Amino acid sequence: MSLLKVNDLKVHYPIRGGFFRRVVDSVRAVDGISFELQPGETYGLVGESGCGKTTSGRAIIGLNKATSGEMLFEGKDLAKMRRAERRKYTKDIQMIFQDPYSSLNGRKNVLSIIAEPLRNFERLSAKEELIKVQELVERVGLSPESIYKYPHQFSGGQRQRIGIARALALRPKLIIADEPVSALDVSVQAQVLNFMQEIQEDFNLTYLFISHDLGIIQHMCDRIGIMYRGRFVEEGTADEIYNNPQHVYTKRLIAAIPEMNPEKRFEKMHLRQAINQEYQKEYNTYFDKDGRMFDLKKLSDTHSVAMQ
Amino acid sequence: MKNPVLEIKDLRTSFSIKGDYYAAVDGVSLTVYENEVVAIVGESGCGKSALALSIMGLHNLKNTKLEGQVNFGGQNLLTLSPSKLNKVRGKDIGMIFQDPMTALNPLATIGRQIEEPMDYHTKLSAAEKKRRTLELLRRVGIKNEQRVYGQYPHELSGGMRQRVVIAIALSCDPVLLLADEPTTALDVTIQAQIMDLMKELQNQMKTGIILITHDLGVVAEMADRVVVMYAGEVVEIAEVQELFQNPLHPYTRSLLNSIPSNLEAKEKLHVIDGIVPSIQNLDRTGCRFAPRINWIPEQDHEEQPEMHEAEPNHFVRCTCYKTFYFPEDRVGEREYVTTES
Amino acid sequence: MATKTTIDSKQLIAQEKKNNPSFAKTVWREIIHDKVALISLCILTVILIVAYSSPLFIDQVEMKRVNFFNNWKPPSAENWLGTDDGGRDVFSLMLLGTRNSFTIGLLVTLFAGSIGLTYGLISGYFGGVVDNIMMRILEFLMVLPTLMIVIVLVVIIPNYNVLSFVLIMSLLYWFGKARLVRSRAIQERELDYINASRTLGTPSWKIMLFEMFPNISSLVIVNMTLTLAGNIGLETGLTFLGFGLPDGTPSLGTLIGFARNPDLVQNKWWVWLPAALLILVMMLCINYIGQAVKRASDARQRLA
Amino acid sequence: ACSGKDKEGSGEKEPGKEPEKEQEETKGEDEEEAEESSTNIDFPLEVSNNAEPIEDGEMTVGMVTDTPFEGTLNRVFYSGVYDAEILQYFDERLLASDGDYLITNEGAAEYKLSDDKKTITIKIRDGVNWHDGEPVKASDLLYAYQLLGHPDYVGERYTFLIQNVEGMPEYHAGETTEISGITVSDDDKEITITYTEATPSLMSGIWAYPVPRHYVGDIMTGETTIEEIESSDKIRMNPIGFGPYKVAKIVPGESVLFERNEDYWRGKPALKSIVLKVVSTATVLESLKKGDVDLASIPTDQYLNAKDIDNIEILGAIDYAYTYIGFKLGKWDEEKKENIMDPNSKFADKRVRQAMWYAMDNETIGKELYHGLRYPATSLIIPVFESFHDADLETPSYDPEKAKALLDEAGFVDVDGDGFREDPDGNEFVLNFASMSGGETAQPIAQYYMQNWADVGIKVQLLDGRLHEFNSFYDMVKADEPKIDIFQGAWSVASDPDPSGIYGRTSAFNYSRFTSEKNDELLAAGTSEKAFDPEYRKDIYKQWQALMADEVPVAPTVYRYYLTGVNKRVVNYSEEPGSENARPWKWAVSE
Amino acid sequence: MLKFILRRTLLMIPQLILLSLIIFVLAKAMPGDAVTGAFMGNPDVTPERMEEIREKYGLNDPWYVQYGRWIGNAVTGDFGKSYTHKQPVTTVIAGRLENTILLNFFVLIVTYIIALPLGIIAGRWTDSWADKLIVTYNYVSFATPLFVFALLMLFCFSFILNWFPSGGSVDIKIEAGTWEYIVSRAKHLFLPVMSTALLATYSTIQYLRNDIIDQKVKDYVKTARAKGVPEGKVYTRHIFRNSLLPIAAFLGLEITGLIGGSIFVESIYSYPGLGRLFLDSILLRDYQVVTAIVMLSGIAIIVGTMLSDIILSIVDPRIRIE
Ligand SMILES: Nc1ncnc2c1ncn2[C@@H]1O[C@H](COP(=O)(O)OP(=O)(O)OP(=O)(O)O)[C@@H](O)[C@H]1O
Ligand SMILES: Nc1ncnc2c1ncn2[C@@H]1O[C@H](COP(=O)(O)OP(=O)(O)OP(=O)(O)O)[C@@H](O)[C@H]1O
Ligand SMILES: [Mg+2]
Ligand SMILES: [Mg+2]
Repeated sequence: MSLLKVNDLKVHYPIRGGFFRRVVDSVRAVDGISFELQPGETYGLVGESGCGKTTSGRAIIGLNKATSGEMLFEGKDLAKMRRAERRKYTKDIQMIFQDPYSSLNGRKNVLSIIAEPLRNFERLSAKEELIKVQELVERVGLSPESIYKYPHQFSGGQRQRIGIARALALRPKLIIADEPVSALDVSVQAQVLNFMQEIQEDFNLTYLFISHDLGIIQHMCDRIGIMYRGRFVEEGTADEIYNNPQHVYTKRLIAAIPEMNPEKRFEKMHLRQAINQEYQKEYNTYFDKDGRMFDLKKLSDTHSVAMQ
Repeated sequence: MKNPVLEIKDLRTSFSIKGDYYAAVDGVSLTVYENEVVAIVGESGCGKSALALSIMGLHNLKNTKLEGQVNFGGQNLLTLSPSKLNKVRGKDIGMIFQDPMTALNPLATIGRQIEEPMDYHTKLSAAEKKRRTLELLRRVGIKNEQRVYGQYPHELSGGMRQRVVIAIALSCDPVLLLADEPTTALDVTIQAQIMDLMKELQNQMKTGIILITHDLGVVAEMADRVVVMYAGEVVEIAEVQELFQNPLHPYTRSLLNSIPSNLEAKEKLHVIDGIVPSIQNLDRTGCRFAPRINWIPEQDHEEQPEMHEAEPNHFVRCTCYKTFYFPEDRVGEREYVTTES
Repeated sequence: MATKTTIDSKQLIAQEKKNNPSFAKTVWREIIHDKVALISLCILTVILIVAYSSPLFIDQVEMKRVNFFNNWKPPSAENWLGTDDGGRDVFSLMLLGTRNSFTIGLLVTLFAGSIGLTYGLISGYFGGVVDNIMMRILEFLMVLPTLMIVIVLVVIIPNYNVLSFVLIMSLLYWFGKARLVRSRAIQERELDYINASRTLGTPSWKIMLFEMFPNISSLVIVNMTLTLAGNIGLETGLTFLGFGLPDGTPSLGTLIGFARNPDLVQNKWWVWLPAALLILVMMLCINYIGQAVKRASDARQRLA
Repeated sequence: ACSGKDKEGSGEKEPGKEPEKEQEETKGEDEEEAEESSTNIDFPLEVSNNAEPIEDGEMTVGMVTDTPFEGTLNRVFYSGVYDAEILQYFDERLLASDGDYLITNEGAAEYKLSDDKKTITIKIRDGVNWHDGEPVKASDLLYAYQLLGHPDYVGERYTFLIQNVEGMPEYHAGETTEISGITVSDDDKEITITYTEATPSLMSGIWAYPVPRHYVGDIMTGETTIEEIESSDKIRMNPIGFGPYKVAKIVPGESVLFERNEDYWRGKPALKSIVLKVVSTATVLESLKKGDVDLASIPTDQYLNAKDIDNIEILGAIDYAYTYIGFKLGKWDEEKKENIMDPNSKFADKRVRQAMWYAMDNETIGKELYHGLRYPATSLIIPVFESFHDADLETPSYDPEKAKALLDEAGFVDVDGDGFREDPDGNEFVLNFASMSGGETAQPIAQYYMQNWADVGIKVQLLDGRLHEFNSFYDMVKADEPKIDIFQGAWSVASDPDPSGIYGRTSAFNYSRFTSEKNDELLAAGTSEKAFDPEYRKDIYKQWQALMADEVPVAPTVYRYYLTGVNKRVVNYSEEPGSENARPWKWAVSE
Repeated sequence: MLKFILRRTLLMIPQLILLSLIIFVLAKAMPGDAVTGAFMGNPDVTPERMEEIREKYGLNDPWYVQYGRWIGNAVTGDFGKSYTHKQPVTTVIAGRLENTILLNFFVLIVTYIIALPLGIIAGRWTDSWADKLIVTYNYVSFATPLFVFALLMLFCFSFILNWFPSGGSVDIKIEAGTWEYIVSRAKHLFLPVMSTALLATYSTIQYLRNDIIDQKVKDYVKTARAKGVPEGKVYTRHIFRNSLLPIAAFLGLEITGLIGGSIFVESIYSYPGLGRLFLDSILLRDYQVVTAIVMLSGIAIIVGTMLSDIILSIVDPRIRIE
């Protein structure tokens, strides 16, 4: 059974306007996406800025209300749960945030930051709590005295590890990582990515990995969903997506990855131009007359694409 | 060899922190030639922006000390009077900033902002300025330029705004363009567009470009020559091909190895130990990268690291590059990381 | 710089604890580094200590005693600041008045501050409909002509005394604060540490109190210090209009209120001028301290 | 507040006694009284400048107030003091009055009283014309009565003397449109008014202000309504009268420009124009000093500074007011509409009241706090009423020992040794004292009295620990708020000495709720037909004053002076009631 | 835009109704009523007569009946009749309103004339002696009670120097409409306006200074410098413009403050305006007037805020009102 099954999830933000500030329209931030996460895998969600990646993640963890659709976590629909009920699943789903600077409360020391979930869910004595936090801190590779430091005393990578330690405190099954490294320098980025892979094995975690950097997604993920304007345009294994992209948008995205070989840079530029032309010419194959994506069509067991 | 446009000699930019001055740019020498794209790469905090702002004279002189020379058009920009400097800025040197969201005045129309440099550097009539502005807009790939001319920044998307910023920089036909992370704040696809645009413009206009970035991908796509900076110093300079094929300095090599797209999926990425020291905590003696490759014996470093021309036109600082290796077993080993900050 | 270490944790922990100055300590450091603020702090402390300890050396019953043979005496060795219309010692009145006025200012600041804070936090934290409704209410309240309503209330309140004065003022002077806090809370709400707490299952009230509040506390403290300065002078104007504190309650306002009478302004300066100057000095002191506090809360501006 | 600022004489003084809002407006006095009083300051009543007045002089008079005047410039409708002050320049009473505020035949009309003293006939002289040239008619006076008694009239001047006119109650109830007691002669110059009851109050209080019906419009014919008149520009912006000056221009709320009425019946007024303008209490002295205003009243608290101003002369007179301490002795019975004494009152023993009076040091208050501008009061009929005020009345004066003795005698002694006396049953004796706020001196005075009482062992505390605002103070006093034991009030007194309005059995304003047979008797006698004889009336009031001094339902505290600063260039100006120079038409300036 | 104004105006109605309800209830709750206020204890006005008058005024009805009557009339623009002035409230107020508006209008203008340059100077040359001076002035002006200051101004400029009249709004002897009339009005306005304005600059200077300091370090300023814009122009063309905008948004608040402030100066300078009328009406319990004035202030504030929003939306392209 899949750990999480998202079915036709929609999140619309209302736009108010007019005379009495009624809802006149809505931003279809997420407009009907479906995917499944198998235990232990890493699922990547890519797309350009504003395509609804964050919103999807936030809907799953409950920071946003889903407008419609199902989110079956171990078979139970998160969307339909009441607040109290949902709280039980808080332990199982955790999140790593994008900005290591704003995601830690600067007024609290590491101990209270990491202990926060423990205090919410487990009644531990101060001593037990300290031991547990210290274990976690060690696990994420920080020195024990760090627990009395404050976030501003850490580098971005270290902060991100503190965030991860906090997410791990309740031993979750699913971690939603929303652009966990995009605010970090390359070298630090590597540190965090490596570390995420390590703990995935140790804790048997499932990741929903959100990023706009295809390089990182490719490096981290087993399966990938490409999002565009709130919908999926293509879904498949990393290999399928990178080596055999079907949708013109996917192609465009992949072509946008900077070429690391300086000799090939003009080739790459021409490739981009070609894809752009294709995008223009064959627009109708990929989008309907309202400019919306078609529904996903299966190409193989793992690979589907939104085409007519 | 082509003509040099800009010559930086031993530039040292120091900031005053609690009364003491600390150099953020520490003795950088660099020449930019006509029609050449020089990329400056390095991790956050290594002094790239400080360097760019020093060239433009945009530091707040109350807490900044500038030493060395920045020669441009026969003048040392560092010693120029403000009014003379203003003649250069915006006319001969254009600058492109990182964040297009904040780099534009939110309360002025796009047209106004592009025309402004022309007010000070040309004697064009209003109509001519407008004509030129529209042309610039077209040139940076904005199609409905008439409309954009009268719009305000918030009405444009990030990519469009960055195009506008480029148009401003180009408005007086500069000889040199300074681009400080022009694509960092943008989406991948937009980044690609902007890169392509800059390449195209560079081809057309033959300006020299200093491209500051921390993204090696961008470097590979854009640069002719690459300057790698670490902790305020230049550690390596080479032609772009040479650098990617034959990186010498341990820092450059580590950097290249930590990029995911350079590796096979799920392979461990290389991690550079520690963090970039802040300018106050920086140990300014010996090889500055030494603390982060502490498995390399001390004697492999120079006491006073200097630039060596290891290959023709390929310069590298410190001798440690000669014996540097990646310790295979290091990956995955657990250790405590402490910071003195 | 990374170093592999085996650590003497206790020592390091102790050191860490020391290394991390609390907001109070940062403020202290800021003040020490700003001469004006330091002097201000000293002056204010002296004034307050003297004022608050004054009941120890002033016999209040004796002091309030009216003696018409001794009225309007100019400053002398006996009455440092002369006497008022009832022959009472202006200096003692001023000390007690400072005590009352400062207490009132402080209480109003605290009460109004807490109301505004709570309102703003709730509105900002929940956002959406809650925020919408609360803001509509606030907008309405901001439309009230406060001074006029205060005057009407003063007339109505049957048992008008210092406490009711403080309450009236507190009830009518929190709107601005609520708005300020709310706008910050809305910004703060978007930050991930709040989201993090929510995903960690922390209840809303806890998030507001223990996560959001500490982060906007410096804003609140800065704002409160600055309003404190204003609130000390709060009753002066009302006293002038005849709606100040009940007669017989010494306050700086009552003393300055003597300045209503032009004769006193010109010829009996000792009754009102010292009080006016004292208010000025206290307000300046608080303001300068406030500036230091403000700098402490904003790392960019810090001197220390 | 008090409306005693008319210079035209007592008759123009509005009938009415009002509680004073202690806001420092001090007024009038009589020379004779000044001598008798325990104060040593002596003010002239008349300016000393005897120089020849200049033709066509101009004068500026200051109205000292922090409040803009309301500008309802009609005798029937106005309510503010300052409107009354404006009115006196252009509007007059038909009957003049003398120093005793009694009507005389020197005015614009003459009167005759019938033998039964119930009918008065008023005949208007020839040549008395409204400012628009129309003659003043008897029917104009009738019109005033028609307005005052009209069912739609909601002003305060539908008073006892008006109600007392025959047929007035019927008219007021709207039953008829005729007032049977008033008839107008054919030539419209003579009016006869018949009263239901004869009362000597008539001699001072009769309404003799005509209203220019032709100008403001007639309500009887439906030409206009009371409401329209009240808000019409004809009484607000361009009012007319038949007084010495005409209103030339009004800047609402702040100033009025008067021009000489060449057609004034007494002759040509001396000044070409008068400017009357509002001057705030804060600026009055400076304005006088600078010569900005030639004439203005001086707030008591600025007296010492006023003394030093060279270019002015200070005139002073005793004010029509007194302050008092009232003792709550009973309750107002709403059913019976009369006052009922409570035998269990804390002050049932009059010795306690007397003792409290003895304990009060009014002398010091007057001398030290008011620089002698106030002095201890003795009787409830103030010295302004020369003939009725009993100057020889023996009343308690400051004597703490006497007070203690009286208290001891009454059985109030300190049994528990806390320094305060207990009542004869040994219970704690604490009095709640209500006093009004307003004015800087209110608080120290209240405090001082409490000290005085404490000195003789009576524990008094302020009601609610503070002073009360005017309205709530009187609300509580009027409602016999049980918490109140004693209160400090003030009465502003009108031109009629009759005290029954504030001390009578059926008077709601008898706040101390004191009643006695003797009191009823005396008060009735004071207004009986017999009392038209001044000697009789004087004797009755002497007895009454003695009664009150003995019973002490209220203890009068101080009488006051009010001061007027007059520029030394002013001539022919007097504060003396009834005097020729008290009339604005005589005022002039020299140089 | 029109729609916006319409919407705001409609929103104003419930606000005003609520405000009127509150103020009406409060006014009613004051001890005493118009009758006690006017005839309090005049012994010639018997209690029966007072009852009669109360009945005529309708003061004996329950408050909600009175309120209903009042609001019913208010909708038609009839705010009832003042008890003390014996005139329609609208007439009473209209007379004073002109004065108060004139006073506050000039106060507003002078405040800005003083505050804007000072704020700009302080913001541009932070930490210079000029800045320190301005900041000190700002604190002092914040700390000085208006009435004390107004009195001192009066002493200096009217009494000692004799430059300005000490009270009133115009010299009565001067014909309306002439040049002298205008001069006279100006002279009479000068002191009240200056004393209010000099102290009212506080918030504007404070805001402007802080905002300029903030704007200085913004990226777009760097862009401007990089364009070669001379330093002076960087300030005038970019920073000041952007900092001055939000000042417009303070208009509404500024108005609130002024309404309070005019009570003080009006009484010190014997200037017949609304503030004084309000106080007097409270003392006399002329609650028709009290209510109307509070309502008017409420409207002024609402309109002020609306105006701010509109101005802001015109000058700030980021805020657009459809
Ligand atoms: N609170 C909100 N109210 C209205 N619209 C919103 C809100 N949050 C997000 N949106 C809109 O929803 C869309 C999807 O936003 P989302 O943040 O999910 O994108 P994203 O893919 O995460 O982008 P990025 O890469 O920039 O983080 C965007 O168009 C955004 O403008
Ligand atoms: N005004 C300043 N005052 C003090 N220190 C400064 C100032 N500006 C920069 N620094 C310091 O100088 C160093 C170099 O900064 P710089 O902005 O040049 O880095 P960068 O390489 O551009 O980094 P990034 O990639 O983050 O833009 C940093 O350590 C920074 O903290
Ligand atoms: Mg996102
Ligand atoms: Mg940078």
